[in-house]
Amino acid sequence: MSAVSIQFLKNNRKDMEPLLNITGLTMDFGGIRALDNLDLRVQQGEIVALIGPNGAGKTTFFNCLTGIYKPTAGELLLTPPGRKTSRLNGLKPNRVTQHGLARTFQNIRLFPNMTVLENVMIGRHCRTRAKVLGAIFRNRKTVQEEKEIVALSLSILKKIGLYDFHDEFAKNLPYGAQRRLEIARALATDPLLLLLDEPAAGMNPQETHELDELITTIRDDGLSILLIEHDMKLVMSLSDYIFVMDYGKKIAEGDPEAIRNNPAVIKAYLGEDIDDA
Amino acid sequence: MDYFIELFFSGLTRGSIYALIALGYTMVYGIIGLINFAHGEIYMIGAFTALIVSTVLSIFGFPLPAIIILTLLASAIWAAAYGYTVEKIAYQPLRNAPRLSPLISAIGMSMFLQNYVLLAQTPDFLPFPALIPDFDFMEPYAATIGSSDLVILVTTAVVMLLLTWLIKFTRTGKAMRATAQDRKMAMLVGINVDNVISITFIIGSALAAIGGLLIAAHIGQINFYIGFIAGIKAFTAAVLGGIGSIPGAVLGSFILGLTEAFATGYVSSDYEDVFAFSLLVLILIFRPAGLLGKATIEKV
Amino acid sequence: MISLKDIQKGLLVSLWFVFLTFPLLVIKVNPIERVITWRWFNMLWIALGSFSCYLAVKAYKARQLSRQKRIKQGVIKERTAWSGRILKEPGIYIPFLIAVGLFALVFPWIFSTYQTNIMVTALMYIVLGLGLNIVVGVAGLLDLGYVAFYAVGAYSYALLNLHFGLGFWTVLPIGGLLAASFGILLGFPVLRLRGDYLAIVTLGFGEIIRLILENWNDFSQGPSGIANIPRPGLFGMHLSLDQSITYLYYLVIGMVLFTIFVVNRLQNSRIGRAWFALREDEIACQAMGIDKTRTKLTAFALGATWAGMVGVFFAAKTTFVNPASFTFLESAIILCIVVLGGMGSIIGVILAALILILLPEYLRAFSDYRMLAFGAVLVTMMIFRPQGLIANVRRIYTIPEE
Amino acid sequence: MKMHHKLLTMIAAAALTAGMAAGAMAADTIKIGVAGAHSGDLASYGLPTVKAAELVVKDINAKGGINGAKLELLVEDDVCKPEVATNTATKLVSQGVNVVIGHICSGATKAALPIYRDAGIIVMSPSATDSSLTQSGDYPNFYRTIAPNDAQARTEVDFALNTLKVKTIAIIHDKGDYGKGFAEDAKKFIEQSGKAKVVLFEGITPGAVDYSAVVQKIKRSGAEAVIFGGYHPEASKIVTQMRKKRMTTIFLSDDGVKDDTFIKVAGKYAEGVYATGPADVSSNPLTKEYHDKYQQAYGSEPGAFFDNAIAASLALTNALAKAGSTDEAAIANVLHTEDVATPFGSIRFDSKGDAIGIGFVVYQVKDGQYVQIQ
Repeated sequence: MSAVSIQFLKNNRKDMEPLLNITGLTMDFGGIRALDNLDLRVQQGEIVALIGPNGAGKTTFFNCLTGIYKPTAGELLLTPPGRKTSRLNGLKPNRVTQHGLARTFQNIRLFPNMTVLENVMIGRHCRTRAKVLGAIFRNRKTVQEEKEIVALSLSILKKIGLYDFHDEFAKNLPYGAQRRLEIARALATDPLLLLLDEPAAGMNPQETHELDELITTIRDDGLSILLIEHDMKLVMSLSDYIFVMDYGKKIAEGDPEAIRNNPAVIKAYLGEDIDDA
Repeated sequence: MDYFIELFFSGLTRGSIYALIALGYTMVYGIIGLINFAHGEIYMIGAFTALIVSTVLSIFGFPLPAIIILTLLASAIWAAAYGYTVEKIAYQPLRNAPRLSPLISAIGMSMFLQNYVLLAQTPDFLPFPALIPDFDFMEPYAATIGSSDLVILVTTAVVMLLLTWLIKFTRTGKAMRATAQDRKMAMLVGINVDNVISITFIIGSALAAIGGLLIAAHIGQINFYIGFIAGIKAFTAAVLGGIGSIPGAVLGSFILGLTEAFATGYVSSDYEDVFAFSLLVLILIFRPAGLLGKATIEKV
Repeated sequence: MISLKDIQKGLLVSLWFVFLTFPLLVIKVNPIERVITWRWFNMLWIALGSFSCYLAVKAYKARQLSRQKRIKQGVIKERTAWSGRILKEPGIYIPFLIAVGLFALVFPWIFSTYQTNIMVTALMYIVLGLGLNIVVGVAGLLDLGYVAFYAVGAYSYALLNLHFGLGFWTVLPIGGLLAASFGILLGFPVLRLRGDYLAIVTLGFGEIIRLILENWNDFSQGPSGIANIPRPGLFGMHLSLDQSITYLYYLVIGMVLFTIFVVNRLQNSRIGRAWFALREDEIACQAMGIDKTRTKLTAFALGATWAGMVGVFFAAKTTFVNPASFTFLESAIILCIVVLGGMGSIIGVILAALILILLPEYLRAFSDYRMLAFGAVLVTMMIFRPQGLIANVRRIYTIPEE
Repeated sequence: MKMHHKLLTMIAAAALTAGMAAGAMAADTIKIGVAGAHSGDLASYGLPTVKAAELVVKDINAKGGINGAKLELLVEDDVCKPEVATNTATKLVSQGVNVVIGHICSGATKAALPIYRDAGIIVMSPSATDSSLTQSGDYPNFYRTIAPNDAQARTEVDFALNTLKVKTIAIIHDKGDYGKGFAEDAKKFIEQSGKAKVVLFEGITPGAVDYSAVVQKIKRSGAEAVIFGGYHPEASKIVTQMRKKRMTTIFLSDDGVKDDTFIKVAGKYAEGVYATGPADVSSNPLTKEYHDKYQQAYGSEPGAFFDNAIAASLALTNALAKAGSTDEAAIANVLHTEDVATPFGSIRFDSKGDAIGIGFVVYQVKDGQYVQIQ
């Protein structure tokens, strides 16, 4: 995306119908308020980062958003371009994924004893139809569908750079490749919005650089991305917009420039490697 | 009213036995999250050891008080030894395995121990010596509550108090609670988690053995199979009260014992076990955390 | 490899076991006659047995360790299991399959009716194992009440035949469907439970079914059971015992083939992948858009269907059903087959069923030790070889040329 | 050979009875199958029968066999499980047995009988008491040397109504096939007689930790007598709990309780308990003879159903000898028409296969012993 259109987006953030619009999201765990009245928006085609110190509630936020936790209060609205708005609150995780949100996990959750290709093929599950009888009788429709699943999954693997490993068990991949495989698996669900939970964690600088490029490519394909990340360099270079959380509350939002200079953010991080960025 | 009171005591007796077994389930579950399927077998082994020891002692002509004390000690020691060994062999190697592996291992252990006793001893019911005499002072109440019922109730109460003291106030108890809360954290602060787990198994098994001894003396007969049903009932009780919670196990046991007694008394005992199993299924479906347990949220 | 320290420790271990087993194995009392039998030989056996077991385990572990070290250092490559290698070699397994097929075909003509009858039992357990394998092995749902569905199938044939005179072929699908409905009925509320709770609930359910059959006389004729259930007929011909067992044998062989075919296709389908994924990681599965409850329910119901159909076979083979045939132990035996064979592995399950059912039959002298061995198998497999005798081999997809 | 034979039968698809198989048997041995629980938790009910058959066969073979043919025992275990019993029966049939002593449990017997029936083999059980085995008419090849449940229930109910003259009866059973069958028959007879009321009919769970609730219930029902269907372990638990609660309710039970173990286990609480059982045969010379032989061979007292098994072995071998062949009809004819001396005295079999002359009498525990009172 060109610099001009990004500028346009930034100027018009408030006016456009956002892809994802979250208002008043609150989550209580037996008396402890993990998320407190959170508002957050993601526009179509944006890379949005969610940052904050450890324990700020970022992953909890993802879990609420993807239906793994049931939020105590709040509205989660998804408006795909040119289509009706749908509410995501209270939906089961699989329904959320069907609506077009796909995620990765902070502590990698691949299917370790399945091959790389199969891991990606699982991502196609919610976009395919074959039932038990189809599986037993292998009618033409099922066979065709199965072929398409394999082809599409392989093409995703190619894009992500894991094609050569497609017959390996997921557990045998190196760490960085596992993280990429999680992204590939999420992409296979045809998402509108990709939720990445610390994708660069544990990666070396080379891998992080490749990840940066990968995420940009994905965005250029028309997906929006919401990203939790601790690597400030990556966040600053990638993001169009940043939200900062601390103790379950949003403490700041803005473009990378604004966040870099926000005193509240600096205070929250206590001068933690913000200067590196 | 008399009938009600009679049934009430009958329920209490049952409940006490369930409680002694249920504690073992709940303690182990609290600490390593495992349904120790073989626990009912430990109870059975406790009863068998008691039978063997007391018969040998009485053949050798020991006086009754000595027999009682030695039998109690022996059955608790051996049951604890079995509990400890079972944990070391069947569960410890599986500490980091998928959740179902130790459960399958436990089922295997249960089958193994049952058949071990069957083969080593006998499949038939064996009469258990009358270790609990009929007290004279109980005579006026004999129609309502028997001497053995009284002994069971009192022993259970004493054991519960001791256990509460142990868990609340001793170092071991604190280590157990810490391990139950967060095993990794406990390890970090220098608690020897393996030891704590072993101690849990030892205590749970000894309690089950006391239960086994009491029930055998009360009902008068045992065989290798008594552990299975009693074990499942006690497990039901533990789940009812909230598995992992010690007061929960006791509460659940008394509720189960009393409902069984009243259901038999006022309805029918034909479906006694169906009733217990249905209760188990229903609690797990509608309130898996039980009465006193806390709902846990899986970390993602 | 075995150091002096190991031997010392081994001695301690054997001493511990001598102590442990002392009251139960050495002393045998008869409280009625007041007689004590001392069996000191048992003590000796235990001492020797536990000592050598300890050393064997020690040696095994040491070997594993050095092997892993060498794999890490890159000295040797991780070995694929022999079974996996054979399965990859069509030159080996195709002739083997043909041989097995031929053998199965002529079996009843070579061996006596009794052998055939035993084989029918073993084959039924293969089908049961494969059915439970869908539930436990593939989808990772520990079902301890599998026998309940088996009972549903058996009793549906017994009762439908008794009251309405329905024949084997009519009831076979009905039994399957009835069992499936029971599966769905039970599965719907319980499948959202965590794995170990699910195991206990299914165990409870299995017992409930058995107890109802035992108590509800008007419905099931109670513990005295239902007798005179007809064997499957062949176009209305009257078959002698030999013939009808031979006939049943071929029917069950057909059933086994059908099951293998279906299970194999299911495993390599969209649904099958979802089951495997569910076993691996439920949360990730849901995040990938898989409906957890529905997918589990499918597995559960399919497993139940197979149990139901084998139940019909059971009633037809035994010609008599009573609740005593459907105890928890039966579920445990089927579970044992799946665990020994290898979760999710079709060939493994077949092999395990043959071993576990045929071996005790031919080693009658040891039949007392059967259940003891089953228990030991469960524990040992979990500790030393959780993947089973023959680990499940993941399918390799052929890549379409673009 | 075997293959050829099988092909033939298959193609012919005509009813080739196993009489042919029997005819093909070598004439110098007669094979007697012994089937029952020989391992597992019910082995103690099945093993005495094996011993009994061995003793009888040893004697006959020592005297030169039957009509010149030696007897051979084929012992097969069915663990009292129906599904195993069919395998056992098939094995015995395919080994060409001529007659079978067994099975032990009613369920297993029911499952195995059709296989023997189709093969034309006569089966005689020393212990299967299920009434329908003989009365349903389904198994013309079945005989037994024990009285059926309903005969026992009849004896018990008659005694309770006519001798004890009780008006209210509680019936308790252990939910097993034996106990429940007996209890149901008893209930039926009491209701038919109209002389007394069944105030409680209930099953208990064997192996439960406590029976006091059900005991209280018996007490409240105001029953003058309890009829219990089941085995002695549960009976002694219930009697003990009743007496400990100072209840003096009359306790009647079945053959499963008429066992010295019951008295030893229940001790003083067993006093006064009634139980039905086969007539006391200890004075019968045959009984003495075989008990002595057993004592000599194994150094202990024989176990459950030993006398019945001796009777079955004697009756069958006698029939084989008198029939002069192993043909089913010939053996059956002898069984129905000729008396044979057994520990129970002279018996023969009625048209249904029940032994005439083996009935039940009532015993009572007096001074630590079962004493026949009727």
